[in-house]
Amino acid sequence: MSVTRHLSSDGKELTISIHGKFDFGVVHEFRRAYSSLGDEKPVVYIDLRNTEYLDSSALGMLLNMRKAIINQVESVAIINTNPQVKSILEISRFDKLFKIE
Amino acid sequence: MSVTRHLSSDGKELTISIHGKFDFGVVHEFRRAYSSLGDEKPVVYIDLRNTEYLDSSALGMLLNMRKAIINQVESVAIINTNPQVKSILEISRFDKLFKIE
Amino acid sequence: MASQASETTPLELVIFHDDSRFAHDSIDLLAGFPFLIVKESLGLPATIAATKNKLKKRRPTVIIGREVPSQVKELPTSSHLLLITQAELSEQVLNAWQGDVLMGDCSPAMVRKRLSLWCASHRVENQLASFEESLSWYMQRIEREHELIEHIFRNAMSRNYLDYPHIRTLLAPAEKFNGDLCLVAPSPTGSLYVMMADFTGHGLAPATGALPVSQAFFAMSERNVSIAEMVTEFNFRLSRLLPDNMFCACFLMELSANGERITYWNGGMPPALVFGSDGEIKHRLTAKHMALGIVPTADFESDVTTLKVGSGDSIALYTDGVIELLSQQREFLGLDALEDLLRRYPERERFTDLLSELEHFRGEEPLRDDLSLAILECRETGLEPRREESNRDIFPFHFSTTLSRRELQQTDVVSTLVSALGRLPPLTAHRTTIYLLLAEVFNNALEHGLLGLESAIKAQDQGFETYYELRQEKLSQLEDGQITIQLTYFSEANQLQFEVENNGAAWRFSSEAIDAEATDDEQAYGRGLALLMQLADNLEWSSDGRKVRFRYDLSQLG
Amino acid sequence: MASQASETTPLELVIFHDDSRFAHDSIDLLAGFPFLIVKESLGLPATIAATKNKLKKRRPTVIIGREVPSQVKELPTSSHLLLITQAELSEQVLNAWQGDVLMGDCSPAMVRKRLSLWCASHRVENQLASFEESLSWYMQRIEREHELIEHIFRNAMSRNYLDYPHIRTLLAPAEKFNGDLCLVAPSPTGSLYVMMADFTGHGLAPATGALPVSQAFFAMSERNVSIAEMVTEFNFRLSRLLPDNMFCACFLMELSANGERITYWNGGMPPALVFGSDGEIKHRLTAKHMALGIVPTADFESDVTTLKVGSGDSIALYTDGVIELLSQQREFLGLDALEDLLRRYPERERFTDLLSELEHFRGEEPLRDDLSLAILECRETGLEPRREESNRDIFPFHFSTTLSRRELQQTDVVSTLVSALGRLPPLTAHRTTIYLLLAEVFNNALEHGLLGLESAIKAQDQGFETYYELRQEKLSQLEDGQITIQLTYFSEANQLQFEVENNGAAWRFSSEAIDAEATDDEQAYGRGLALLMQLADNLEWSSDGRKVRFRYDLSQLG
Repeated sequence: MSVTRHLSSDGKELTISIHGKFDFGVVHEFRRAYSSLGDEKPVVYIDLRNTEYLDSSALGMLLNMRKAIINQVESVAIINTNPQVKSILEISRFDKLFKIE
Repeated sequence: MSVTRHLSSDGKELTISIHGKFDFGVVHEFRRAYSSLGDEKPVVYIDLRNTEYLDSSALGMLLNMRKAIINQVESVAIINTNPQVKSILEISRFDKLFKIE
Repeated sequence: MASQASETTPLELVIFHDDSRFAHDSIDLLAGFPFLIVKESLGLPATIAATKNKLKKRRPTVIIGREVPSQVKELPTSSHLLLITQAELSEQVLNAWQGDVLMGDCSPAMVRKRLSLWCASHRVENQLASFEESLSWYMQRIEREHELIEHIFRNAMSRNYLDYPHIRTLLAPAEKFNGDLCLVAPSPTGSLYVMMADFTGHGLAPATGALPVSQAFFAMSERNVSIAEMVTEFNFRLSRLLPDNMFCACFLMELSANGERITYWNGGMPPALVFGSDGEIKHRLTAKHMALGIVPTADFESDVTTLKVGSGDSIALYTDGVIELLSQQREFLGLDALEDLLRRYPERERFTDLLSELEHFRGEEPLRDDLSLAILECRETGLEPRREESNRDIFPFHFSTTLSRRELQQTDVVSTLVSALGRLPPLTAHRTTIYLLLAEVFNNALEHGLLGLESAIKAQDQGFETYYELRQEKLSQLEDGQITIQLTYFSEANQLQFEVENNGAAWRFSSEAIDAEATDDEQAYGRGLALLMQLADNLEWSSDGRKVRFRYDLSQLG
Repeated sequence: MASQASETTPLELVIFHDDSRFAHDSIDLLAGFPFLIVKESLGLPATIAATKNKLKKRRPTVIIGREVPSQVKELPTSSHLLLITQAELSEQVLNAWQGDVLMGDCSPAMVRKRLSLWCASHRVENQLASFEESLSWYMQRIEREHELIEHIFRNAMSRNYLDYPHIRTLLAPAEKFNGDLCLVAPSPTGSLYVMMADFTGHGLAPATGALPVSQAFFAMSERNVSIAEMVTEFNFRLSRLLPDNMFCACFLMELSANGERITYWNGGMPPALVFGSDGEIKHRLTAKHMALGIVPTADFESDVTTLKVGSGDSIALYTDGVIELLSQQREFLGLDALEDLLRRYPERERFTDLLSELEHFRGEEPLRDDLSLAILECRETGLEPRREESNRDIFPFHFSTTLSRRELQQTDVVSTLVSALGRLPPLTAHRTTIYLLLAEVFNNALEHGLLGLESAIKAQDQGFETYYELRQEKLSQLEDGQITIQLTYFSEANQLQFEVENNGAAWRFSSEAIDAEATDDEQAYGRGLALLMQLADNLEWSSDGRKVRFRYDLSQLG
């Protein structure tokens, strides 16, 4: 249960949350979380409020996700990042590809 | 407040509790805790339920206490020891001088 | 009448009489009625005082005299007294006498009639008295209950952040205490939680529910828990706590720190209204869920909705009580009228006008239901994200570990290390970054040095998964090889030095390759090295790429 | 009567009449009374059905006719009907007619009298009806409350360890729910907590108090919190929660794991009774404190009493309800009788006999108060002390730190190190011992090596204090010097190696001295070295006593 997904009932928002460690250990779970998007071109939120640790494979998985879904979604935002995670994402220039909050 | 003392209202039991670390840092507090014993020859309980760490100065302080008060009290017991503390006290042969629970 | 009398026990009478023939005949008559029992039959006392003393409160008493006994004029008011006399009663006596009367010249049927009516009224009065007693007991009890409930609510609310500068509230309980709950709390990341809830039932259910819910709300806000988890927890607590017929309608939302996003869950509450600075109603956030406390956890739907809001937008949260506000003409306010009010007074400064309009609408009509309204401005919250305190206790250290096959296979090395050493004072505030850096070089050493994996695999379709499956497989087959990790903290420089070495295959470090990877913003792998180059100082590879060493400056913000 | 009438609004009458001269005269008469208002005056309906339709429930109605209208016999029973007629009423009519009657031949004074009595009885009935309504509202409310309270108690009790094999309980609530609270929980060290509490007031106060108190009880039991701290916390919670006039009498105790010692706090409860296996009452543990929820935290007295108990002893805890149990002869059971029962049935197997006696004493008399009795045997609890799980994850490591003046002065070195490294898997279960060992050699290095202190000081009167004051002083004046600590874990051997070195004065290690010290059981200093020699393997000093190295075997029980 380290990756959870909620697609809103109108199909317009998909929220994916990662708990604890975000690394290759959740590679399948994470991919499954965005495997069905519905037909509504949802906004996708990656909620990192409960992510304490992440490594570069997490960055890779985020990019893979973006590549895989970018044409089927409205946008992708990474939300609820703690200050350290936020600065890591910015150093990785993820702010060019994702909206980061 | 790392050493607390309770003398029962009938003066027959004195309970001294040490919270956290039991070492020379509480030497004054500990001595104060047994400085007045009343006239009732109380049983003295040293309650170590909240003592996570102790060092050999704690052992010294216990012996000093015993020497100082043994004639004015009924007995001295060391109570609520966790398994590690208990084995330390036993290795130090404190079980010959104190009742240890 | 006989059948009526048999339903109740006969009335016990005390009789005072003047010992006349008329009196004895009357007594005989009374004794003959099945609904009466003559309990005592006494002579008339000589004085008023004596008569008064013998009269007991609410004891049915009959006074019989051929003439009207002189006492009756001054006897106390009581409908429990009946006067039977043969004499004509003067107007004066009739006005003065507070009890019932029965004239001696009545027919036996009429006597029976009068007596049975008198008995009935006597019974009603007794019942009234006992009801009065019960009622006052219940009312005292309810009063005590109110006190208790007030206490509880006061406690539950003590941490409430209603002083948040960008929220305006009207919280008007219908009774002494409130069945509504309006809670506000900041999160550690700078977002804001707002909850508007409405418990069914009177004082007790809200009171017992409010305590655990508000405690959970404030505790979870501090831990930055998601809206979905919060409502799930509330529902769990309330399902256990509240009987089946009680529940709690709830609107729970989080406003992101930048003020641009609302995440909400609405269970059984009227639609929250998002409106622009011009008063335009932009969204009606209607309930998609049942109220809290009804659905068992297994069936509970915690899914939330997220909404972009514009700068200048506001959101109005409110309970039923607002739109069901009654006017003096006994008309409901209604949703349309509320929207109209928001359209007319969208500005922060006009909130008081809006309240006056509600006040005016209600007129003198009392509040039927608790009424709560909160208007939150959707703007940057201005709440400082909480940073972990950076403890600059000086503590130089060197840590090294050499991990062999078994350890590499069985232990989650990076987590274990970071969660232990992360407690040493200089590192606490940098745990996340230290984890990232250590994971990067450790995984490099393991995957490339010992397991001989090629990053290029990741570039294939499904490459990530393939890569990590391969990693798993190769790791379990690893025969030998070791990785040495050394972490050294230099307190003067406030730098943490990482040194990771493996005894596996050589690895060619090419800074051009890294540059190339790093400039391709969308390449999914190789980002770790790029990050390393940006975060690390003095990065150097040696031993044919088997050993890497760099420093990380802890003076930068955690 | 006039004054009475002015106190209440006049009664509005509806009149049905036969349009006779008598009727009109009567109406005029009625209209003249200030306590009556003729609201409607209607002709007599032609049929019974029509009459019935026009009669409204509880509306005072007068029927006037020169003759008795044929309808009256079949009109519904109602004391709200008054018949005024000039005709003689037959016995048959009088028996059938359920309302009041007024004969046409009465004097005006008598008419006034009858009418005012009729009005009064009408008012009483109306009041009765409205009281009845209120009562049923309150009763429904109370019933809902009961449901809620039951729920809450069921939740509060769900973790209760009433199945503990050496306790027998009788928990008999007087009403559907219980104002008593009997809680049992094991502690992690194998001792047992028992709480017997009795809330004042009815359902609500216990219910709202029971939830937080029982939650705190179970949570604190798990953390092995002392009785004194527990009651302080309970009192804090209840003081905030309960209004001033409500409180909670409480007996809280802990039975030590070996079953030989009871620690208790009694606030406002009847004396708990310690009795031997022969039934002899050995101790009466009377209340020394006020009940919980009364005294503010600052004035709260948390002092507990400790008591030695013998093997075979038992302790009886109970609430007021037991000794205030009423017999059918309406006599209290009393403390003496309870003691007598314990004397007669001290054995575990006779508990049911004891209960039968109580049952027999009470007979058919209903319970007036909740009644709770628990008898706990004072014997080894048999509860396993919880050991920290010894995690044998393999994790070889080497940690070293070199501490100079500033670090030595500012940091609590040993605590900081042990709390960080103590989280590495192999060390977790051994934190306390590791602390002791490291503290010993670190303090040796600091005090003897760098600060030049002599242990002999400790042997003086007040030597300990002097020594540590000196230590403090010298440490703050330290100009240079450093201590290096190295901790190395060897996973194969499961041993932790300590190595501590200082660059200060030489120190002569004399094993004879240590032996001498160690054999003097009562010497207050030097014990550390003796302990070290017993716990450590391969203990060796080098560099003129400036360096010590030893290993500690983690395979022994933590």
